[in-house]
Amino acid sequence: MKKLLFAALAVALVLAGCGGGGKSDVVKVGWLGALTGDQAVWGENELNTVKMLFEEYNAAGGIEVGGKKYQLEVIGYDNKGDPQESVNVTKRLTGQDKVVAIIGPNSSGNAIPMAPILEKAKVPDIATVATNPKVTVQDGKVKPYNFRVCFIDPYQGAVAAGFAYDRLNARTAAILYDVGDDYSQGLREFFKVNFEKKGGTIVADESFNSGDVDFRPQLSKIKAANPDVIFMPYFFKEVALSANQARDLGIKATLLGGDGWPSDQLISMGGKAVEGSYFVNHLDYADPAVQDFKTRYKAKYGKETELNGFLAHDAVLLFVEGLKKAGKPNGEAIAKALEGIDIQGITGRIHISPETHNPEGKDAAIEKIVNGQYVFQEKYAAQ
Amino acid sequence: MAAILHIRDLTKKFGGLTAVDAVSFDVSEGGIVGLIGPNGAGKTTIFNLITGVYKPTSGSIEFRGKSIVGLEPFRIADMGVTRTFQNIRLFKNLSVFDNVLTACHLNANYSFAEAILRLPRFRTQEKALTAKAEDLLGIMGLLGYRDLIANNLPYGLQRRLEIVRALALNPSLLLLDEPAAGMNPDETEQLMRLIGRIRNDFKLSVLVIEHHMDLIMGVCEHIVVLNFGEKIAQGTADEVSKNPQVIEAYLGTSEEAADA
Amino acid sequence: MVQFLQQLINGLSIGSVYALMAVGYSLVYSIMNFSNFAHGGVIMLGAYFGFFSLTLLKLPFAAAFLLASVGTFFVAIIVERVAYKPLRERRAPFLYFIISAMGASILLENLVIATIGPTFRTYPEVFSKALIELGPLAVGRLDLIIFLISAVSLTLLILFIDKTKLGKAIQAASYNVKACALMGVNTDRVILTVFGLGGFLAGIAGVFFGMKYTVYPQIGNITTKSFIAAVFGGLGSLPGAVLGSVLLGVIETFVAGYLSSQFRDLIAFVILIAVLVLRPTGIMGKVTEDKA
Amino acid sequence: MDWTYIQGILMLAGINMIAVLGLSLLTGFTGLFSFGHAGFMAIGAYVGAWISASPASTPAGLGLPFILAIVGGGAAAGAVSYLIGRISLNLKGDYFCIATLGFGEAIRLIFNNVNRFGGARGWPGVPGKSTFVAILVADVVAVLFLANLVKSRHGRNMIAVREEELAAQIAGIDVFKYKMISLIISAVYAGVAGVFFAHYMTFIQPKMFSLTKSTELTIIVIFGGLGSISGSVLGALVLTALPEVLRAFEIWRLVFYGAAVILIMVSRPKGLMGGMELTPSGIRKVVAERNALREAKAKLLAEAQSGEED
Repeated sequence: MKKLLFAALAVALVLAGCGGGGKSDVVKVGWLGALTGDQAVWGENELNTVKMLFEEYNAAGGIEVGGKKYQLEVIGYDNKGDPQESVNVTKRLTGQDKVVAIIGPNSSGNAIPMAPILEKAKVPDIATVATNPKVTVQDGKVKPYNFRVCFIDPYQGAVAAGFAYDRLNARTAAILYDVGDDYSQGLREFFKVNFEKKGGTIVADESFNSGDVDFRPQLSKIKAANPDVIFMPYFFKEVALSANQARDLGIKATLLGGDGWPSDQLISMGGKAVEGSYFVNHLDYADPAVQDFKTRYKAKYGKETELNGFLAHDAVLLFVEGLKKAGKPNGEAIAKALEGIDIQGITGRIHISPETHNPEGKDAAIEKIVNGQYVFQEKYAAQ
Repeated sequence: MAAILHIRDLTKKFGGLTAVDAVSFDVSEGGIVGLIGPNGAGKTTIFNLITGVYKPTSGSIEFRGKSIVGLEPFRIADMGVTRTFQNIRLFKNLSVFDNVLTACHLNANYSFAEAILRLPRFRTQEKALTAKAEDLLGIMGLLGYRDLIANNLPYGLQRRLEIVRALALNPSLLLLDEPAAGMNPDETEQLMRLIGRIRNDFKLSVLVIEHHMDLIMGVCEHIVVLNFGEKIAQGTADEVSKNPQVIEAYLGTSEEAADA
Repeated sequence: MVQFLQQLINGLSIGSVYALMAVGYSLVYSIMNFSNFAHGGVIMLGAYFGFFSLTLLKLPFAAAFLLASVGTFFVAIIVERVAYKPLRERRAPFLYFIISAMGASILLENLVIATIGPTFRTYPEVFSKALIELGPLAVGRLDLIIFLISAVSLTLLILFIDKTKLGKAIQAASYNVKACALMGVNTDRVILTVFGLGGFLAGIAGVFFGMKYTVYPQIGNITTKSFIAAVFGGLGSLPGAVLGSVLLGVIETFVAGYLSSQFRDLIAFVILIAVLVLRPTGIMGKVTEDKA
Repeated sequence: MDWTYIQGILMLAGINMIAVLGLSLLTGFTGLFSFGHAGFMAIGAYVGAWISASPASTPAGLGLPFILAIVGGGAAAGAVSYLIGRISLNLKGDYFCIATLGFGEAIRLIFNNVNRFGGARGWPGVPGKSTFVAILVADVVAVLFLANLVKSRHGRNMIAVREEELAAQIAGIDVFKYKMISLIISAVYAGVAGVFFAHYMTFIQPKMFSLTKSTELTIIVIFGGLGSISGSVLGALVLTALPEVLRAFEIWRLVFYGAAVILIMVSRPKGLMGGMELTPSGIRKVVAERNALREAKAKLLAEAQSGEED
């Protein structure tokens, strides 16, 4: 039994090792993200996007780098949304598959532990929606091989707080957040700080645990505090459930959220409960710049792209630009080249700051849900 | 002779049921005492009370003049009271040798650190333990089964192994709960002789529960008879067998047994 | 006062969901003396069965409800046959049952992810979501219906166990499976019945859960709570499971509502452990003194 | 084959192995079943990170040497396990399980709420001190310690508790004490594994130490075989590598994993090693047991035949 297992293990590892042959005119790019687990929808969407764009580049003859045409190949692995698996996958991509760059993952917890491996292997990573500041900067020092195309939590929190205070004229706010989720805790913290700085009051600060489905105890407490807005910095399933339950309890306050909201399912599940709510987004869905990508994606995969697809799209754009600028398919050169790049992505202008590796000054879009549609309100930049 | 075990007014109630009702008796130093009575008379309960498995509702149990009521079973065992079980409780997945070796642990006192670093005291004491375990197995005629997993041992030998395991603790009082259950007359006879020999060789006292009257009559110097939790008689084999209450209790049960 | 009553309603409504799940655990525990962690997976399948009966087959609610319960009835029996029966025959210790149950739970959850997909699905609106408002208090209609159907099915279950011959065999087996086998009770059939019943209840729980909170492959995880509730009430006791669930629901709600939502589960666990220290077999668990 | 990748998997397996060996003492040798050992790993990971992280980083640490982190992380987990044990070791079977489950979840909840340690957002910037050699040394020490413990009167007493609690009591074994010692040692192992894990990942988050992690450890112990140290070692290696091998199956891999767990339980319920040790003395023991069984059968058969002849 044991021998058999070992043999199987050895064979499988060897087979896996022989997988990628070394064709010289192909640039291999890694992707990692969740293909299983509750984040799988987004992972799949990102990987599909990268695949589609690479196919398009290749069909057009490839990318010219340093006077030579290269084809692009993506090697995508599932990390189950688990940091430990992200480490495994990163080691596999950099060590075994010898990719020149990695795109993803879609969560900060999965992106942060990749840093030492990337540094050792000298392979840059472009995160899609990892919004924790510590993905690219730790203790005031920028991590040389970590980049991203999205804005960060402090910014998003400041946008939400500023919008609530200045545009919605909210003076009291309640927060409901997922205490077990890093993204949710981050947004809650920065919303709270910024809203109070503006002069507003947080009248209730309640939490739930990842996996909870009933929020009425917390909402009843929030109802008693009677806030102008309720900030809900978590993902759409919980948003829909908590919004429904809030309305059931007779809470009339305006709901406000972050980039965990946008999804078709929010509308179908949330229905009337999320009507009139606002959320901070990375882009305006109605923006003419994104329509072409939306159509191409739908034509290829038969379904709408999620939010992650747009950011994966821009991550690919950024990578291709970096590759061209580097002049050779080499991780170290690409990392150098990415610093300071300034391109127009479909989610906005992406200017990678050499100090933070973040797309500095990227506007956030505020959307409102009206008649079951996302209606763009304004580009809002926090001061 | 002085009493090694001194029981007075021992009572145990389970909810509304009185399993043992104000029972008193002694086991004399070096004596073999039989505890008999129909099913449900409270015999095993008394064993459980003596060994600390149950806490008595009231009454006293003194071992060598010291109360052992309320002590945990392992402390009572440590003091020198040990037992076997009616439904055998061996360390089933361990070998015959390991069963005995485990129970020998009171003969060693090396510490955790000494064990983990394999220090000299560990080595010498372990050697001594092995020797003792093999000795005991030899005396009881089980050495031939040294490496057999206890569960694979024939039933009669399992009972014998349980006795060996008890002896490994160097007890001064041994409680045997139906040691002859499931044995044929031949084996019972062997066991009878064995119990006598153990008493003499190991210099201990024995309290034995048994249904086999041959065994009881043959080996016990003193007999205590229980019925419905109460002591109804005590004395020598002769005295007890002539006691009308005892005869009635036994006849009664045999009728009930026939009904069932 | 209003908030107190509203929180009490919230707690009871959460508790009644736990109860439907916990009873299935307790039922199996009473016979097999192990915690059937695959129960969560069966509940999850029940939610999916109900969902597809309503959306794909377009069945009326009652039929969908029945189909889901019958479906999980068979799933539970299959799980028993595949994952537990061989262990039973080998008289494996309870650890093995639990591990096998975990395997089944991992298998069921990921099978659904692989075949149906990881996305959440919303039940079509069967009952109007309108609220029953008692002054400032709000009671969900769905909550009320769930509460009533749970009460009816639990009563039927208790009647079944008390009044029928098979039920009595189950009761007897819950005291001593071996003795029952010796006395000619077909324990295999009793065990199958218990799993089937547990599965049937899982179907009911799954459909209600789905209606209330949507359907997704990780529903099974929430059953950790109902497992705790079952332990709280005393494993193996059906009324205990119900009581434990309601208490857990109410305690959680009040802790979140009045003390701290951040530490809600922590405080709930502390209370659980305190109960276990004071009553080592839960509130209504069968107390057995280890017989020598 | 690339060494960094394989080394990474081996390091993870080595870290898991430490925790699994500890749990093996508790579950495999003492017969107690825990759902909370990820909690002890979390304590080890956080205390270890706190001891070794630089005072200049956020969250700030003490900047002490790695070896102190290992000692501190292990000791902290052991100390907490003592408190848990005092409360819950008297509970039986599933009730003890649920108490450990509650404890494991409680630890995670606490770390989620402690902002000093980064809360749910985690603790980045833990120094990457878990080298391959360090893990290898720790594994060797862990195995030797456990093997020597198990083959001593203390280890035998624990096994006796697993086999038959009441009989162990009657044999003069302080059951509670040995359960407690077993729990503490297993928690120290888990704590040390947590320290290595934190310094391997360089980033820790409370959700890494979930119930799933606890059950994974238990599954490895059972897969390897209760009461076998070699089984735990092999189990940790095989089951840590298995998901990587199954990576090719993508979404189906956890389905296979679940099916494999059931299959192992059903077809080989004693696990990979079934209480056997892969050492010369372990093999000799098994051979001796087999021979003894054969001899005993022969003896009984002979007796039965001679009985018939009479």
